[in-house]
Amino acid sequence: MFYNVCPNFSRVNGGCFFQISVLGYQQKKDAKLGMEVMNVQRKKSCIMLPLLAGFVAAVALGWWGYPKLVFSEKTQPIRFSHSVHVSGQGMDCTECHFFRDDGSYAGLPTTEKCAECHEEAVGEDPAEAMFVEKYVAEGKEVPWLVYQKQPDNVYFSHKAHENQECTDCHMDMSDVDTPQAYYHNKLTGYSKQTMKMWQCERCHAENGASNACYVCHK
Amino acid sequence: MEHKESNIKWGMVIDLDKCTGCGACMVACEAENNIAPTPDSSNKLRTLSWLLVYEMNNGKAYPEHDVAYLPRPCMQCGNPSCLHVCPVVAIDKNEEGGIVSQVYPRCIGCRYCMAACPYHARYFNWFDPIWPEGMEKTLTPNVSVRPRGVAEKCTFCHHKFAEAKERARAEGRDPSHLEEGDYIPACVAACPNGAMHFGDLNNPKHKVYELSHKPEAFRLLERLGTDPQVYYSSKREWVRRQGDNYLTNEKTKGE
Amino acid sequence: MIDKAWIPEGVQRCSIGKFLLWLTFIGVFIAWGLYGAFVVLSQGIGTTGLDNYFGFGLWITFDLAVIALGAGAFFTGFLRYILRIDQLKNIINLTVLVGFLCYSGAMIVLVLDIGQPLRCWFGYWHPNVHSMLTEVIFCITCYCTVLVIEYVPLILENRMINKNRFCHHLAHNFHIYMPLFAGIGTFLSFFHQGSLGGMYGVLFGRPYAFREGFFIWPWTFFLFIASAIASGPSFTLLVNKLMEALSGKKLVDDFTKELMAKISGMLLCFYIFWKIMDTWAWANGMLPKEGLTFDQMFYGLAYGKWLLWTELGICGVVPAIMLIIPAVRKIHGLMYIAAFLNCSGIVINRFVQTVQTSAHPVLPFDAWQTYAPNWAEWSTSLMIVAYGFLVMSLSYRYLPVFPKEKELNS
Amino acid sequence: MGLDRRSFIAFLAGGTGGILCTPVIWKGLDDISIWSQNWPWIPKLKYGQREKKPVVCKFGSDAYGVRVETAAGRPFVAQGNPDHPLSKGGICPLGAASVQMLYSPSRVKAPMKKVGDGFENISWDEAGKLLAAKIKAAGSDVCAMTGDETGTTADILAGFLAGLGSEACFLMPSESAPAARAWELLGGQGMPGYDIEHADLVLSLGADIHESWGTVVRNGKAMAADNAVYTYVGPVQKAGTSISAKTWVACAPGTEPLVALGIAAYLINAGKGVGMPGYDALKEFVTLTNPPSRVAQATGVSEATMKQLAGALLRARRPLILTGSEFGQGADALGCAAGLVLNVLLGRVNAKGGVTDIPFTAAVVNKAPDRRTLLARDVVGYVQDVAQGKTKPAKVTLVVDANPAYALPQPEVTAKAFEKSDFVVSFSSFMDETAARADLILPASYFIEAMDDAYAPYGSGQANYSVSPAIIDPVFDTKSAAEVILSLAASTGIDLGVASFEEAAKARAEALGADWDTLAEGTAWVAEMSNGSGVSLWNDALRALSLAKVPAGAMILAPLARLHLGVDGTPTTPFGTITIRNTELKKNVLCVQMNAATAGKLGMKQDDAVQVKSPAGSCKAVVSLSEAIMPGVVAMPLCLGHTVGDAFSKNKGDNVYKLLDVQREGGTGMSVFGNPQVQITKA
Repeated sequence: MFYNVCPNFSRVNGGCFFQISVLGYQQKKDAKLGMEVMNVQRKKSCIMLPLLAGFVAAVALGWWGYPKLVFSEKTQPIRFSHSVHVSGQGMDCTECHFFRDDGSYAGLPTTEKCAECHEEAVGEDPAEAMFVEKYVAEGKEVPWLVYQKQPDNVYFSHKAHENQECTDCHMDMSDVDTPQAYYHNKLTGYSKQTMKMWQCERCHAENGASNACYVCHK
Repeated sequence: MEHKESNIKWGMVIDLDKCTGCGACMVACEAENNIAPTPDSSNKLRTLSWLLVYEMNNGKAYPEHDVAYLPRPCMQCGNPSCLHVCPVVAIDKNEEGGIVSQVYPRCIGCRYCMAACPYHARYFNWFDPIWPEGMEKTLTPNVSVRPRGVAEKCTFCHHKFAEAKERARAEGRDPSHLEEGDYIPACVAACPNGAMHFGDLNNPKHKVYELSHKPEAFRLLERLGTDPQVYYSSKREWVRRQGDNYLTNEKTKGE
Repeated sequence: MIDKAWIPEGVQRCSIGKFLLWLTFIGVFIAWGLYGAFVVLSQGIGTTGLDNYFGFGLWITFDLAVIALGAGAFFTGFLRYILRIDQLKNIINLTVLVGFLCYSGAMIVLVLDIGQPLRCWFGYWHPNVHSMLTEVIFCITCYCTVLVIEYVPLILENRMINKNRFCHHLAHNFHIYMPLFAGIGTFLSFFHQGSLGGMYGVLFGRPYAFREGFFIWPWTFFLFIASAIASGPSFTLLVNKLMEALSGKKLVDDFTKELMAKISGMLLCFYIFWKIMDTWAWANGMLPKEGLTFDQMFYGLAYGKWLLWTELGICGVVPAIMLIIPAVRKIHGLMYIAAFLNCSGIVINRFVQTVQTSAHPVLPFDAWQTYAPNWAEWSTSLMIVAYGFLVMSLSYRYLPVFPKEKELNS
Repeated sequence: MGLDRRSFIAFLAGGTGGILCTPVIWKGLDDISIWSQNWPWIPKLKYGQREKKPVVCKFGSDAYGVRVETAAGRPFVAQGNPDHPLSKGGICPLGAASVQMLYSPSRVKAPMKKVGDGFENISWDEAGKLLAAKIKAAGSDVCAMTGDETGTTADILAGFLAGLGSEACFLMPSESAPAARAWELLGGQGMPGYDIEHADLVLSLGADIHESWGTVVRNGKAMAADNAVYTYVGPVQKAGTSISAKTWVACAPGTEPLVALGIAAYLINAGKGVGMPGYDALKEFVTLTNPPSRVAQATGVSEATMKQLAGALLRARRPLILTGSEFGQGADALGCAAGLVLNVLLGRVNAKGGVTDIPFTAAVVNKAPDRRTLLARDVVGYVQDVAQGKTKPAKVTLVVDANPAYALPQPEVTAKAFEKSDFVVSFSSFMDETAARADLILPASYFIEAMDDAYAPYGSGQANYSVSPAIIDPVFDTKSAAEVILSLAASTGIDLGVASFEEAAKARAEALGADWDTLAEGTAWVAEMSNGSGVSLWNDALRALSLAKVPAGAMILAPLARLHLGVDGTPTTPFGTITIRNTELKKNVLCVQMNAATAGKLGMKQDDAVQVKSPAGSCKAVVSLSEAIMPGVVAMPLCLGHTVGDAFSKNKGDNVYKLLDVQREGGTGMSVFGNPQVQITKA
């Protein structure tokens, strides 16, 4: 149906579409003009449709397909429930995420730290049992997926950002029961949430902090 | 974009009368900054040595002969010849101490900065770095590992500056006013002969201030206008004279 | 011949077999170059002869040289379309072609020369406006696009392609706007030829190259422009001569040739005068101020004074004089010799500016170092030359590059 | 209707337009460059809690304290230890690379047994049984060599051999043996100590305090304090000796100590030493038997210069004379004694900034001979005798923390001696020349992997003791040599009185009156200035000092010790290669340095390929002109030219130990070696 309309539609447009270029040509060959024009127009019959089709296809591919292609969805090795610890046990964030004496930031707790409570499983949650058996017993660290992971060439001092809200950069996990999916960029190895440089720079600029290279690069 | 004004000027003073050329600084630097070792270093034009110890002599025959060793880190010039030429802003001059940066993830490896630096302080990763199997486990967490194709250079161990500031914050001190000794680069710390000193050249309380103001203090190639933040000192006139280019009739600076 | 239909009307071309044989010969060099390129890109620039003292070597010299010699394109275009020296239409296509080859070739080499080709676009995204190299990156890429635009209509002129109405009219319209592109091209080229020189002039840490100058531009900025436009036309002449030799046909009329030679000569006079002035000022002003002497700038055979004297004298003053004397231009043998010397001079200049600058030990306790390119650099550079021959051959065979060829050979 | 060319092109055109309106290209470009910033094949960094752990480094210069920095327990770099008396924050070029050597390509990763020409891995069990069997079979016919001069491991080893009834337990050559002997000759109780920190004039007769003599790192720190003016007497100029505080006196190689005699003469003339024990004999010896004129002939140091030096010593408030070998070993005891005599003459014994008497430690291992006895044993002589058949070869040879097959003079002689021994065992952390020749390799844990200790390394000012805790588990299947020997002793029924190294170290601490806990934390114990009883000016053995005139036209070799190139037990480290100068090694050929005049005499010029021959052996080398070498002398760096090892140390130049010929010292009978005459011919 749409296709039937197409020729007329495109004849008009297709016609003027090439007006400019065709002009110079037509005057020379006035005798065959009509014939030529017809001919020209028939040739141009479906320019717009494929043009449009191509455009739409590409846009769809680019906005929907491409991300699917680049990012792989990963789940945390252990279904760690913040809510159980925070609202359940009433723990304070800093009990696990704390500053060391030298000012460096401990980030995620080590298995040793977790084992302080979870030497044996204390609940019924299979995830905990799995943690105890796979990591505490083995004395291995959990390969947590860090949503905000920065590459080696970035130096970040949590101490220097102490006055910021954690949630300015990190997701608020306090009442998350099942950790969100982690999107891993197959090419760069970055997490989808990894902060880009311009974000750091913007905040630094707004707060009058230096944006010199060596403030953040190493 | 306004910044906290800082008049710190990190600098080194190297006493060439004390340096014995033992090489501890070079090795310490290599270890601290994750520079991959090179099995065959016979071609010095291909090795990466952010800190290079030159051997110099007074050109006289025995017994008037004399030798000196000159450790050459990056001069962290006040007017860096490399800074202006970098096409992609991989280099900047830190306003907080004046350390000249080199950002590996930004560098495109055009090597224009190497052509610009008269001190040969800039190096290029001709190949990907390779550590003997297992030795990569001894990489420091301080300095990112550079891939092939990017330039690099001595950074005055700026990561130690960052750590010092963090420590100061942790101890409730003002990170912009560090004590002397809070921040010392690996080479200076390593030197067994007390030849290398480090501190704030603008701070009269720091040893380097006094040392850099002594008459025997000089800088390399001052006449080019690079305004280095690394000073050398020697009581020997011939050593100071080799610190810059002089016409035969010219007097050595400070004479 | 199976490709008869594609060959321009009324001109003779060698048999397809012979032509293919010629292409295979070229192909050998391209293959070798591609291998070299692969090694360099996959393993690193350590596979070349470059080192800590010579970050710039054959590749950069090659780039600067071809870009200078390719300047014939923009300057002839400038004379033809802006100053309306109509005579030049007989050779303008060739100059465009040469220009296109030189610039595209240079860019291929640059991709190999930078350590991180994947980041080449940083030059646009994170430009350092103070860097002469940024200026170079901008202008060269832009101008290369211009050259493509100038080259495309020539392709569209091909007999078969031109049968297609769309192409026909496109070509036509292109021709109409050509002066505009010529203008843009001229502007861009003036700048990057200059900034290429500026690249060295600004190196205040390198007494061999450093120059004072005007505003932000060191004298080398202007000298490079002058030397480029002086050698460009000469190079076009030589290329034309080469093609005539290879094809055994006369392709451009003598008058045009001599006109090009004359232009080249006049510009060379202008350049060499200032170049000598500059060298004098450098030796007697700049160097002493830095505590250095003229003699200290030269070393052994590799970086000896002979290079300078050859550049200024035999390849500078001599061809300049030869080219401005009409009588000499009339004797084509001499004219070509002069053109050749002219181009050689510029190549020497680009070489010493690039390599000797780094070879000179600025630290008094340091020693001279010497540099020799290795196979990886040679193969890839030769690949570019081969690439030039390839495109040249194809264009000559299938495109109406020389409007006068028909009448000159009838 | 089908899609004709035109509409296809249109489709593509549309597509291109569309793509431009999506992130594909832009994000793609960005991602690709980010990829290039994090290439998967580039090693990633590992983070974690940081700590600085004090240990003792015996890797390069004599044992001194360093701090190993760790992240999440993973060691990554060694730095000087400001709190350690022998480091004071400094570190030597080998120490700075010591942590990385943990993963050196030449580390021995498991016990290995020689099978044919190669090795095969075996279990510790098997190895233990095999060795125990061999030992049992050998009875008392066992010998041992160790380079661990300061540690309790040596006592355990010596005790074990004594238990077997063997006295053939040796320490590798060093400055200590001659010093101990010399000090004994003059009536000293223990070892001479040198309070360099407080001296205001340091006269070094041959002793290279910055590269090989004594506590190198501490020496440097002491000199850095600028308390003393420094004079070096030797054949090779040291850096910066044209400044007032430093002077160089060129002196024929190996004859430096004799200069002490000349100086003594002037000091005596100036009225020094009157009434001191042995005064008359000394006076007679240095003024009549060997007047300064003779000394001048023997050493090439003019009388005027000696007079000048004497004057300087007299003027100085706290002068100190150091005597030693130019490369840290092979020196003669009498020479050392001559140097010590000067200190006595100047009344510097037990004085601030002078020479102290550091007692030997009490034995903490049953049967173990005391250190003086150990030091008195002459490994070089023993090996020579075995090779020449003068001494019966041992059935079993144990080598602990040493590389005699490379680092004893004339390695091929050592090789011959080893061949004569039925079963050679190497307790080496690294595959070296000795390990390669061994029948059994029992890889020793590296210093940060096992507990170790060090008592008063030679050169120390006062007695000191430090313990080096293990800060990580062994990264390979290795064990502490001491522990292996202890269990071996147990299995062969020898009671050494200690069950573990830690016990032995604790006993040592107790004997010294040091607090174990502080020691275990890495804090060194330092004794008060020790007071030895009266030392005399003279011992008749000194009469044997030879003042042979330097034969005219002779070319004498001066071996150069350069820490950055390595030491006897340690080859050039992976991180050390960048420090090798092309005056030491040129295109992997060893450099023989000489001044232009000397070269002219030999008809040589820069970069000539040559063969350097001595009575002992010959080396390939290339001429490197240096005016820092006195005429008639050629200098060559030691510790290159390894034939076993990794890409960083192997086949770099030639081994100068091949040139060192061994002589027996008159008066003491000890082996001396170091400065042979050499012939140099174009190769």
